[in-house]
Amino acid sequence: MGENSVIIQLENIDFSYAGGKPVLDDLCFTLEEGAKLGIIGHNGSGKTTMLHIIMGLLKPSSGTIRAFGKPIETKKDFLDVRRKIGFLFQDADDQLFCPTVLEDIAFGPLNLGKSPTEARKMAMETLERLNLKGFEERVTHKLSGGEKKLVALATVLVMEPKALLLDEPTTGLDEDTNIRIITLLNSLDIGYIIVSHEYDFLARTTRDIYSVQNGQIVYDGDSSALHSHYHRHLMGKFRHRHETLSSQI
Amino acid sequence: MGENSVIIQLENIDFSYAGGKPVLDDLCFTLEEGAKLGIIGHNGSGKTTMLHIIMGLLKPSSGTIRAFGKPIETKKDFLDVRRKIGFLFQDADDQLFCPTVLEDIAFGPLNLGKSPTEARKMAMETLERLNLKGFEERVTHKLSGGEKKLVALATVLVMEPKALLLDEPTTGLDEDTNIRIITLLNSLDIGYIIVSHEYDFLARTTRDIYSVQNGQIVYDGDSSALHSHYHRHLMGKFRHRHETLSSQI
Amino acid sequence: MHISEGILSGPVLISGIALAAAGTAIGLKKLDYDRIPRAAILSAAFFVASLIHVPIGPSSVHLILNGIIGLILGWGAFPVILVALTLQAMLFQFGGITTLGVNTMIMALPAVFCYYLFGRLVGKRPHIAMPAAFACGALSVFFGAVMVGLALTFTEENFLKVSYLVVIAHLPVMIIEGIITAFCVAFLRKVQPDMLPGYSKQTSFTPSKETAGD
Amino acid sequence: MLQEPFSTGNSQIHRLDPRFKMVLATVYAFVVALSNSFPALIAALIFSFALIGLCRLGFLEVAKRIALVNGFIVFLWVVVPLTYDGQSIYYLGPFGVSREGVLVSARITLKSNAILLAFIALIASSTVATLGSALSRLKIPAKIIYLLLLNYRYIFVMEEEYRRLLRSASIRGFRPASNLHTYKTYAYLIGILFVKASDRAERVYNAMLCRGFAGKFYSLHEFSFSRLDLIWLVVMTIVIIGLEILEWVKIA
Repeated sequence: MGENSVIIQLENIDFSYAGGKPVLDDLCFTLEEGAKLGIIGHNGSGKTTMLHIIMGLLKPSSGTIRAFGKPIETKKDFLDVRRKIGFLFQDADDQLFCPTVLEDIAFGPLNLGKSPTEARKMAMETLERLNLKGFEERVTHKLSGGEKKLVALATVLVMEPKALLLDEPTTGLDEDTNIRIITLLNSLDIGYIIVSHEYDFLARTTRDIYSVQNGQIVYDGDSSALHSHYHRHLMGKFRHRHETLSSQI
Repeated sequence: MGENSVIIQLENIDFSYAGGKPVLDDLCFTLEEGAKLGIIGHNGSGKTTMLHIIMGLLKPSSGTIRAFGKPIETKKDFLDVRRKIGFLFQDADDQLFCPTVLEDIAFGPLNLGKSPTEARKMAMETLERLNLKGFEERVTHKLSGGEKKLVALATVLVMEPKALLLDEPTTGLDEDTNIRIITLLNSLDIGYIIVSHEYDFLARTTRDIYSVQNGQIVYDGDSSALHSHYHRHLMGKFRHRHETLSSQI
Repeated sequence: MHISEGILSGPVLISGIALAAAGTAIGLKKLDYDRIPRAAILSAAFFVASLIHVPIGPSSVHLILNGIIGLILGWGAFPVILVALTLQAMLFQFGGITTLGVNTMIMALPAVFCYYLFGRLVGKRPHIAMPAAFACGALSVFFGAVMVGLALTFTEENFLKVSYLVVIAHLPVMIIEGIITAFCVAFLRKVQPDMLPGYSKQTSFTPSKETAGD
Repeated sequence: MLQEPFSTGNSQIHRLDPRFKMVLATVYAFVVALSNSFPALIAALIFSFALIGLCRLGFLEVAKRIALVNGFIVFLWVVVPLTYDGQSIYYLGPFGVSREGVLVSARITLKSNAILLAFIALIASSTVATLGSALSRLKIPAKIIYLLLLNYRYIFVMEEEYRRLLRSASIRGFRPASNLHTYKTYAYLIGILFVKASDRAERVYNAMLCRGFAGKFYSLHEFSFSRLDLIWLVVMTIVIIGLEILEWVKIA
């Protein structure tokens, strides 16, 4: 782990919601540049909490967050992190609030200080890249669930992040959108962390899979070794599936 | 299928949202008394639409709805259906609109013409039945997501329905609440239709699983025969899992 | 925008109550039971939106939004604003019991007034709709400030200068409310035009509208 | 963000019948608002402080509310004494500080605070949920009450929705400043909030229909008027008569 290639590093993070039991307990985690990681666990296990802590949306009770080698402490540090790390919310409806798709995608670049013309150009390019050409004047609120998800992804990618955090990106989506997202993620040259309760999806998009157990991150194994992994859990949280990875994409 | 045991019967239902393509197309479906059915499909496939049509919240462009043997046509007919069939909404916040839990649960019985004393008694009994004793004076908006879902279920069960319709009952819930809901559903002696995009959950709560395909309901198979089912779909929509149902509850 | 307890005279308080009661009665008549949930939940959104603090120079102001609530709810603005003010009093102790009538009038009367003035224009072409929405947002705040001034001046003639200051202090808020209302209307026109008044009449002949009368 | 810090407590006042508390608070507020003599207003302020004391509320929270509401009062103190006609008792450069202006400001300060404190003690000591059902027993139109209760219920939901949207904006680098982009962004956030509210209203209405709602609301709550309420009725009657005497004596 070369110092310079580390994007995010969480050191001894503790977190609990007001009045609740600890969600994260002495959690340590590292995302290196270009690494594609999955985190599995059922709802309420603290996966989303971890992502929110990285983005500065939640404040850990103790521990250090480092991004790009520097400790992240002040509000300004987090502003900087947010410019460099893209975050895809679980619910696309939480992420989109402009009347049209174009405005929604141009919102980030405008905040980064781009001119309206530039922002528009970047937005159009991103749409094209995601095969969403022709969507620019569509009313965001009226898109289907799958379309909203893709547009939400576009609002993140347009900011040219150095890494992505994706929170349950496929819940309830139709198979077409699912496959589009998987293809897209596999073609990205930046690293990402995907949090999900769907093993299948993680296996198709990430290399290393972790799980959150008792507030800590545990390495579960290489995603291509899925099968052996499942057996360890047979009677417990996860169930047993046979999958031929190559047949699915 | 004896005539007298049929709770709901949809015959040749067509439906499309204003200006959209057909969501339901000549759909036929029957729920018999005590039957526990699952309907799987991604968001936007028309599952929820079907439930809304049964409850009279949406009007099909053509087709017949029968409940308890009678065709349901007038507003009054639907009032009657709504008294006898409980509907659990996807978002518990939509269903819990009173300031306190007790008021929320008593809302239905009061509408059925019960006196405040009776309604209160029924509400308390339902709370006890769902292991929610002590919740009566809790303020609705302060409940956790899982608690809200259980209270929402209580608001439906207190009306002593003859059947339940459940729309994505587990979305976003933590594992504990999930298990409580599964146990509860399995212990019910009334039938229900569960609409979900989670195969696991349906397999643990229903016997027969259907899917919505091209606006029609297609029988997918007995949920205990999941295995053989999955093989049919291997390269397509669903993936292959081994499950021992008994080990999961 | 509200007046605290203990400032206004008896006659002003009583007139406020009487007028607000009349406005609320009209509003409630137009809201049948089936539309109560809709008005209430829009009112909750209005309540939350009015807590937003918007930066202006080195300071910030919170939004009033009575213009947009007037556009969306028409006479329904009266009960909705009455209820929002009651909640504000209960939760934050802003306003109060004796001033509830006057404060409702201060916000709701301009809302309904601007609804009649601009309601039919916001559904028209953008170069009419946007300025109309701006004027609606700005003027509903301006009229509100004037109402505050009137309530003060009717209480005590010597409050006239205070009243001028109140109106002047609201000028920057007016501009911001105008801008926000204009963009908000632009948003609703694209996303959910049926929430705005006059939208369905969009296709009719626009110039002859005024002569047609009610 | 939205809390009801005064509603938890088990003091005598917390245990009073909420209907009774509301009537008391209203009558008291009007009596004080319409009083003008200093003895009456000072007595009222002392009594209001006593009410707060009996409620045993957190001092800091109460102080915060008082400070917030007194903003306008401070503005009055700055402006009124200088602009009010009357005998000047002091000169600030060319401006005379009027005696009448000072007296008016003092009266307003006393009234405002006396009513506010009583309001906190008598009204804010119940939750909105309780107050709503109490109002329904006070012949307030049912539509108003359901507007109030549903509004209250969904404030929390809408606030949560707003917070999530704002969070998404901030994650995309949004930093509020005094510019058109900021105002446009807030306008869009408010717009989508209204649209979401409208969508949700339809779902909530459907949920009500599914539970047998047929256009009429029923109330579940029963309140009882206890001996404690009776004692307080006597106390408050005496206080209000006392205030009226103080007011009257001055005029005579």
